[in-house]
Amino acid sequence: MAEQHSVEIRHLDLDFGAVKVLQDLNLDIHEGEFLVLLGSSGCGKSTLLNCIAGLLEPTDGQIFIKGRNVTWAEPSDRGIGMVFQSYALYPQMTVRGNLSFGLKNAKVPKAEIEKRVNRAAEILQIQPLLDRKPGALSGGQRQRVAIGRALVRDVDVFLFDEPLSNLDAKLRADLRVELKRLHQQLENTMIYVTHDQVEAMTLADRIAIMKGGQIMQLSTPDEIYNRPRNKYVADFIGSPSMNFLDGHLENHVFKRGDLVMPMTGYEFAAPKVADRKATIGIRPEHVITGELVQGAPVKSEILVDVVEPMGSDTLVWGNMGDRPFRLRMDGNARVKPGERLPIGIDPSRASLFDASDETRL
Amino acid sequence: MAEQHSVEIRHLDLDFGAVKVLQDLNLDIHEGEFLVLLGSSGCGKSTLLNCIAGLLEPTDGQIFIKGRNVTWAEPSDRGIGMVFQSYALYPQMTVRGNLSFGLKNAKVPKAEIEKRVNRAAEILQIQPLLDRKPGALSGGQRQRVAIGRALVRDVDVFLFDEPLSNLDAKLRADLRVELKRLHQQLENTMIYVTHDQVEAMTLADRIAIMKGGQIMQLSTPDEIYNRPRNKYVADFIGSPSMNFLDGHLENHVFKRGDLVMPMTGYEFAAPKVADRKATIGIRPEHVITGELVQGAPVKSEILVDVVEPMGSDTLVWGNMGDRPFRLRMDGNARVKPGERLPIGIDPSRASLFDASDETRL
Amino acid sequence: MSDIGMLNTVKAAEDPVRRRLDSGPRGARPKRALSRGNIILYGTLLVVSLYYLLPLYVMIVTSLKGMPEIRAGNVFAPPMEITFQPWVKAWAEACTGVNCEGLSRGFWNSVRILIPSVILSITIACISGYTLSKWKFKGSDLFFTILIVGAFIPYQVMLYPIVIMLREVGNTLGVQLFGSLTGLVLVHSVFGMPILTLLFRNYFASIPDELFKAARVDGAGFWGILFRIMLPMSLPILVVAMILQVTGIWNDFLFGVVYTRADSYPMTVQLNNIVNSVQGIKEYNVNMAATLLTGLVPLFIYFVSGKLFVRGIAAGAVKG
Amino acid sequence: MAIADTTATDDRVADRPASAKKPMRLFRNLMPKLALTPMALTAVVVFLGGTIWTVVYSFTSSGLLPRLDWVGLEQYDRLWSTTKWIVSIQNLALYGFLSLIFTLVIGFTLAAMLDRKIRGEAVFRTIFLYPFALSFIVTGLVWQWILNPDYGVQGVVRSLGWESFTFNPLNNPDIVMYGLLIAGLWQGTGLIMCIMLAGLRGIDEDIWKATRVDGIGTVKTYVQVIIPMMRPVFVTSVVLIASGIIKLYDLVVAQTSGGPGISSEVPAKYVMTAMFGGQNLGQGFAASSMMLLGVVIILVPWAFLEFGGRKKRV
Amino acid sequence: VEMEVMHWWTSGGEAAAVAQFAEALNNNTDNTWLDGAIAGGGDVARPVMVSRIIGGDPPAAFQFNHGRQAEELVEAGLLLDLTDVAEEQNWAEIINPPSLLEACTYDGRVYCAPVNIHSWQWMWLSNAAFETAGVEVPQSWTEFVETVPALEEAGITPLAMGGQAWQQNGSFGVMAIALAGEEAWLAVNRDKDAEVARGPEYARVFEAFGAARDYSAGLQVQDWNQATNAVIEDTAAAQIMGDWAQGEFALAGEVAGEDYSCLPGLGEVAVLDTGGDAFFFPVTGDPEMEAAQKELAALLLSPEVQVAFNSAKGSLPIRGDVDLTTVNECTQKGLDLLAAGQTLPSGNELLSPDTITQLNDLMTQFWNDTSMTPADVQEQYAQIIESAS
Ligand SMILES: Nc1ncnc2c1ncn2[C@@H]1O[C@H](COP(=O)(O)OP(=O)(O)OP(=O)(O)O)[C@@H](O)[C@H]1O
Ligand SMILES: Nc1ncnc2c1ncn2[C@@H]1O[C@H](COP(=O)(O)OP(=O)(O)OP(=O)(O)O)[C@@H](O)[C@H]1O
Ligand SMILES: [Mg+2]
Ligand SMILES: [Mg+2]
Repeated sequence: MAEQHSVEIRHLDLDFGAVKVLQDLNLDIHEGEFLVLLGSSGCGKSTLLNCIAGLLEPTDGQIFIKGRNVTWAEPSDRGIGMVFQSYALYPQMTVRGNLSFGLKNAKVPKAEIEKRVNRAAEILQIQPLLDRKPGALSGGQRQRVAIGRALVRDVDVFLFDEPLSNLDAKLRADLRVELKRLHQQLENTMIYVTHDQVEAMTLADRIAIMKGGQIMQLSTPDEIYNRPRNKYVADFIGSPSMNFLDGHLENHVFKRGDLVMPMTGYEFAAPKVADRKATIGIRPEHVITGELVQGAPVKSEILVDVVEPMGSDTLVWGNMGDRPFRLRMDGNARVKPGERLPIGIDPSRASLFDASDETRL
Repeated sequence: MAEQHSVEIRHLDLDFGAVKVLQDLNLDIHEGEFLVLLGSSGCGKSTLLNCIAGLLEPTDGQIFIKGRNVTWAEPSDRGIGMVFQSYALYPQMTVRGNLSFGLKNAKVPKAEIEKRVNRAAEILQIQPLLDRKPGALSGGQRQRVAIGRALVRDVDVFLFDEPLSNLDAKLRADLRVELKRLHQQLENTMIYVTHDQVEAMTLADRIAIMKGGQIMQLSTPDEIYNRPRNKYVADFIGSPSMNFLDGHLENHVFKRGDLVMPMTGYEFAAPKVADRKATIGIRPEHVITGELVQGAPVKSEILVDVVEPMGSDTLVWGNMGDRPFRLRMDGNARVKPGERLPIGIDPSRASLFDASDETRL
Repeated sequence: MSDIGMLNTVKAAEDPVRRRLDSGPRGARPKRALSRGNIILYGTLLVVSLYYLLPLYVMIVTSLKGMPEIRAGNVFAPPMEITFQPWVKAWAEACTGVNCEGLSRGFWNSVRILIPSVILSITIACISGYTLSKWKFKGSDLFFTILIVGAFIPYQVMLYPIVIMLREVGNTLGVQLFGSLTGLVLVHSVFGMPILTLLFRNYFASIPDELFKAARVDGAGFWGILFRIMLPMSLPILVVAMILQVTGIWNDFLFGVVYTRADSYPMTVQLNNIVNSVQGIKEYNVNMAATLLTGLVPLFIYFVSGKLFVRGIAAGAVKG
Repeated sequence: MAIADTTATDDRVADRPASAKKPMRLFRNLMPKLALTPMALTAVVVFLGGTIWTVVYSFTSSGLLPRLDWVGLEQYDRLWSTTKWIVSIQNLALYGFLSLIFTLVIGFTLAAMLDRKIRGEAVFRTIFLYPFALSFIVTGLVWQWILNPDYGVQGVVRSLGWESFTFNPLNNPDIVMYGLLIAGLWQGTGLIMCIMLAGLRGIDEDIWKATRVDGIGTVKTYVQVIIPMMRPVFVTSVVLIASGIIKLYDLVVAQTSGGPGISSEVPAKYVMTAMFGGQNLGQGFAASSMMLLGVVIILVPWAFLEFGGRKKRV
Repeated sequence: VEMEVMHWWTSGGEAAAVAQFAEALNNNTDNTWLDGAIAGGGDVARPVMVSRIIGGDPPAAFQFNHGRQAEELVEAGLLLDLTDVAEEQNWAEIINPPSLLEACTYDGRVYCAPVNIHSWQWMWLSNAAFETAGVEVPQSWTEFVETVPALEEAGITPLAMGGQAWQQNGSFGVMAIALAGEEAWLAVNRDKDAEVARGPEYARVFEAFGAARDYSAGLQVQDWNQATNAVIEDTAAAQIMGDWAQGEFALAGEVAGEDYSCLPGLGEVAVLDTGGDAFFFPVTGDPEMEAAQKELAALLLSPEVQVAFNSAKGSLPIRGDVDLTTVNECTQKGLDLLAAGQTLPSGNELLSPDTITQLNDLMTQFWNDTSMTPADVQEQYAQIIESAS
């Protein structure tokens, strides 16, 4: 284990009374990594983050930051900074006050405080705002101040709890990029909680998908998108979500009624997979349409139900037989509800899951 | 003009004290149309909707619904139904109670109420929920009940005020489609307020872009996306937003430093446009990359700053000279920050604006 | 064990030594029940509680003592010989003037005053608060401002003007307002109005406007929205209003004595008569028993509805 | 403008005849106006009318009955040259100041303690709140007795052997106001505690977390972060406390009757004594008017800020 | 008819006395007595009564003190004219002293029915207390002052005084008559002569009053009867208090002459002031009620009722022609003075309530503020007299 781990979590359990929120959770986060905790509401993301921050006490297990066991350490002694969904800025203090409050409390010398606040303000480009109060800031500016509050404290690990979910779409996109840029600049470890998969995909070095207090998959965005470990992850990632078709895997050929799909080019998890009931998953954006259908390995057609033109591309909601089927087409595509649309599928970009335990085959 | 107008708004003014929120606003909405009011926060969308509903009294002007002057009519007499952002379900009543409240108020006979509630429940597939209270419903179910409340009243016009903005991304996408399907089924007039452009683009027959209490453009989504009437609209629609480059239009050729762009194929608003300072706008998704750059009418390159892989596609944030420049690439594109990326531009898909009054040329 | 934390997670169940942990702190930090912070916290609370409970204790203890014992000992000593005589006397025997019926005479009067007063004052305040929050019109806030300033006027100052108003209004309408229960109920409603209206107004303001708008679209009118939508959601604030009014009206002496006749004096007048009638040495035990008896109704309501009270306050008072 | 025109509509911008007429302003939304009548009447007739009536009669020499024989400022002259009035004002100022401060401090401290997720919160809350259910008459009586030098605290401490112990506020003109304060606080802090508790419950949990991450101690967090955030709660509390202070009367009557001497007189009692003891309504009204003036000076700017500022119409 | 009668007689002896009225009314007429007692004295009860009258819902009868308190009500025509009853019953003859009827008469018409005489001019002494101190029971204020050191020696509070203002002002009035003399007192109280108030006679009174303040330092009670109780229990030696105090001694089973002694006029100037209570009858406009009111007025002055009432209350009857059934030593002293015409009008009759309130305040202030010298208070006193109407 040559590589330094920034945060290590060992066998973490956390109960709220009878409710087990985290269950034997293990997680290693690399130095300088941007890790996103992604999961649906209530899956325990915030709880985990609060445990790392020391704001919640685990029922069992240990937490290490930079190799130091901080399980019992105070939040302020852990070398972490946290940015909250509501930002939790101190409303009656100026931005400068917000930034320096923690430092003053730690009895850092005046000059040093000054220096650090200015540096943080410079990095975040909020120098002109230093004497305003949070009430007079826009959402994005507040968010920067909240980050600044962690920044001045020179922490090893940044923790973010859905810092963008209160903002409107446009601002969210801008701030996402800013965060990413900040990470490139600071090279700190960042742990970021969200339930927005676009954020997860764009920001993360690695994504941890959580469900029911456990981690379902911990991989790069690419891997998670292209090779989801199980049907839950596959369904969770991607918008509109993956199309699933139930069928049979026989001799590495997926069959469902008329649809026969030899899985050539598909990377099976094990070299030889036995025959069984299986589910195939096809991402809407991987469906082949238009002229390219001719050359597609597998062909089928769907009955169009709803068409959503989105400018840059068009979403088509239809049915393949009795199953709903979504696909994403070019923004210029002209499709009408009620139309029969020929499509093509490339098995090498599909995902195959066991029908019973739903793991990837 | 033979077509019947469902809602007509004439010279509508509305002031809150000194603040003029709506100014001489005119709007005709066709029978059965799905009209989306789109605009940034505070531009007066909700105010306009509330005026149509009769929940706010205009300072001046008139409102017609189905040809009847309803400017001073009670909300319940206007033949409108409204769905609110927070759904505003009556928390102490069951779903059935919520649905029948309006009918009871209108003294509709018991049997008739029963019939209509059941029909609405069927359309919206909420029969099993009829005896629950709103507190025991999920976000999506609540939304359906809220729609049902308008549905039972057999109204001519449905008004929606950001009905999806409280939901998470996944649910939002699903309900959007459901709404669209509902509109296809009911063929009522629907007026829908949002500040989410994806919703606007996917749902609308026509979009009205508002700014500062006035309507900037009222057109089909396609038109708005491809031929924005001015720079505000162009900037507002599309995510990430359009790239703008300032330069000179000389003899139908746009020039900016090294970049020389003959506007062949571009549909000018007037046959002959005089030389002037102009701004060209290029949508990130219309930038040509990869092998296709070779064949592009105009070529350039950008310095990549941040890369956001989003699964289905990849956003690249970079700089063209001193101007930030965004582009959207395929999900498989592999680009690294710091790289110089050759790009191509197709003038026929660009938009050209006057630099001073920002209208489309 | 190279890079993968994920392996840990997924395979944890199969790991034979899965509970192998590094030494060092683990799990929840051990807590001592008697930490310094806790001692200070609970210690202070207990001491402060003593201060709050002391008077109640004194009242109860004293009311159970005989007069000789009271004269001999201090107020805090527990009774050596418990007697309920003071309670009996306070309730049924204590004299004022020629009447020797104790508090019992006033109890039902108080109830008869209390119930209509509480109902009327809450009704008016509720309707006003509702109007002020959801049906504002030009000038409505001005009335409200005047009303709030009115909350600061000492009641005594308004005594005469109100007497005159009741007389004049009564004469105009041809009914007896002054000196009748109706008049008293009106007076209680008037003086309860500022605070109650404020509470209701703030509470209704915290109910989303959208709900109100939805009901209007559904064709509910002014009253329909109030009764069918708003009121069913108003339990906490109704409780607060009721508690405040019950306390205020039940404890009221001034209005009760001025605006009623001798045969309908409320209990507090009797209490005043018992407490302020001086016969030789003060009969403290009877006074205390009378005091406790009088306080019983509001105290009971407090003990029963404490939790709702905090909730209602949170909804009505805090959101300004 | 140009844009709005073209976008909106085409040809028939020529207005249609307005078939529905704009209803008259007064009769629009008639029901709310009717519903507010009782309150408006109360405000205008009773409070405003009563106030004006009082002020008018303060310029007369009304005795036992209100009479309109004008004497100009005579009543005010006399008022301000009366020691008792001056003492009353001073007492009210002292009591008001201390009561405001202590009620806020104690109320907040108790609320903060109850907010620390303690056991038995409901029990403590009830204990702190119950005195509010009792009338001032009762409060005054009980505390008069507990503070009685012979039977009460002083007597008990002395009987325990500390013979020189002296705690006899109700008979010592210098500290009698503190004796009243003890009882007043006992009665009134519970409600404020409740309000503060409700306010604390409304503070964003994340703020607490943020201060913990910043390493700020509990007390410091309360003082520097939480309290400034609770401004509206404090405003409500101050209004409630202040309205109680100005009306301070029953407690004084029950506990000290203004004594010893005139050392615990308060303005409301001055008013009552002048009106009904001295049968000099004019004097009483003059004193009331001064009290009202004080209230108005403090209150009106606040009221306008609080309620007049953000106007909204339906 | 049911007659609501309002009064503030709620203590033991008072209530028993009122019961005599009630009984008489219920037994002798067709009317019934509805008792409207309000404890707490005139200050609590008066606003209620006045409000009731102003508000148009007056009681059938109400109690006020003799004197000028009801003047304005009469002027406003709110009170029933009793002149025909007075003439019929020949009140002018029977009421003694005549000043009482004068106090009820405005512009020659009679508006109230006096029911009793109360005099402030008494000092009550505990025989046992002086015995304990080893001194003779004093016979005058001067002698009393001499016994003070011995009393203090014995741990007895020489003078009991309640904390309420009216008690202090009342005691001052008593001392003023006794120590400054009738003439000076009348000059000040009747003629409002501020020069006399500033003069040497009064200076002596203030000196004595200041001394009295010191004598009473050992006892801290509020109510007058608590002070009386201290005398009854022999922890205090003396109290200056009106004759109503005697009711407390009686209630405690003490016997005049044996257990306690009394000094009218402080033993210096043997004179009684003749305050007391009177009943007023508001105009109701209801003839039936008016008849009943007049019936009650006549009844209140009838000899039997006078005897029964005053025996119970410990006050003196307002008619000279009745004998109280059992009369103790002190009451007899009073009756003698009355018969001898040694009377003065009471302060209530001479001074307006407004002035009395001011004096109450001044005296209580002086009494409780030891830094105030007799000279200070004398000057302020003179100023109040100067501005009195
Ligand atoms: N203080 C608490 N007491 C009891 N249960 C709690 C508490 N806090 C959280 N929970 C429960 O723990 C679970 C996980 O909560 P958590 O806040 O970690 O979810 P989350 O993943 O952050 O969800 P979201 O995306 O909505 O923020 C939820 O089911 C929640 O109900
Ligand atoms: N009651 C009111 N009094 C004064 N100004 C108001 C009131 N309601 C709205 N406004 C102002 O009117 C403008 C338009 O408000 P409106 O609610 O219509 O915006 P919106 O477009 O719906 O915004 P959002 O997307 O945030 O809902 C805003 O500037 C707002 O501040
Ligand atoms: Mg969370
Ligand atoms: Mg809006």
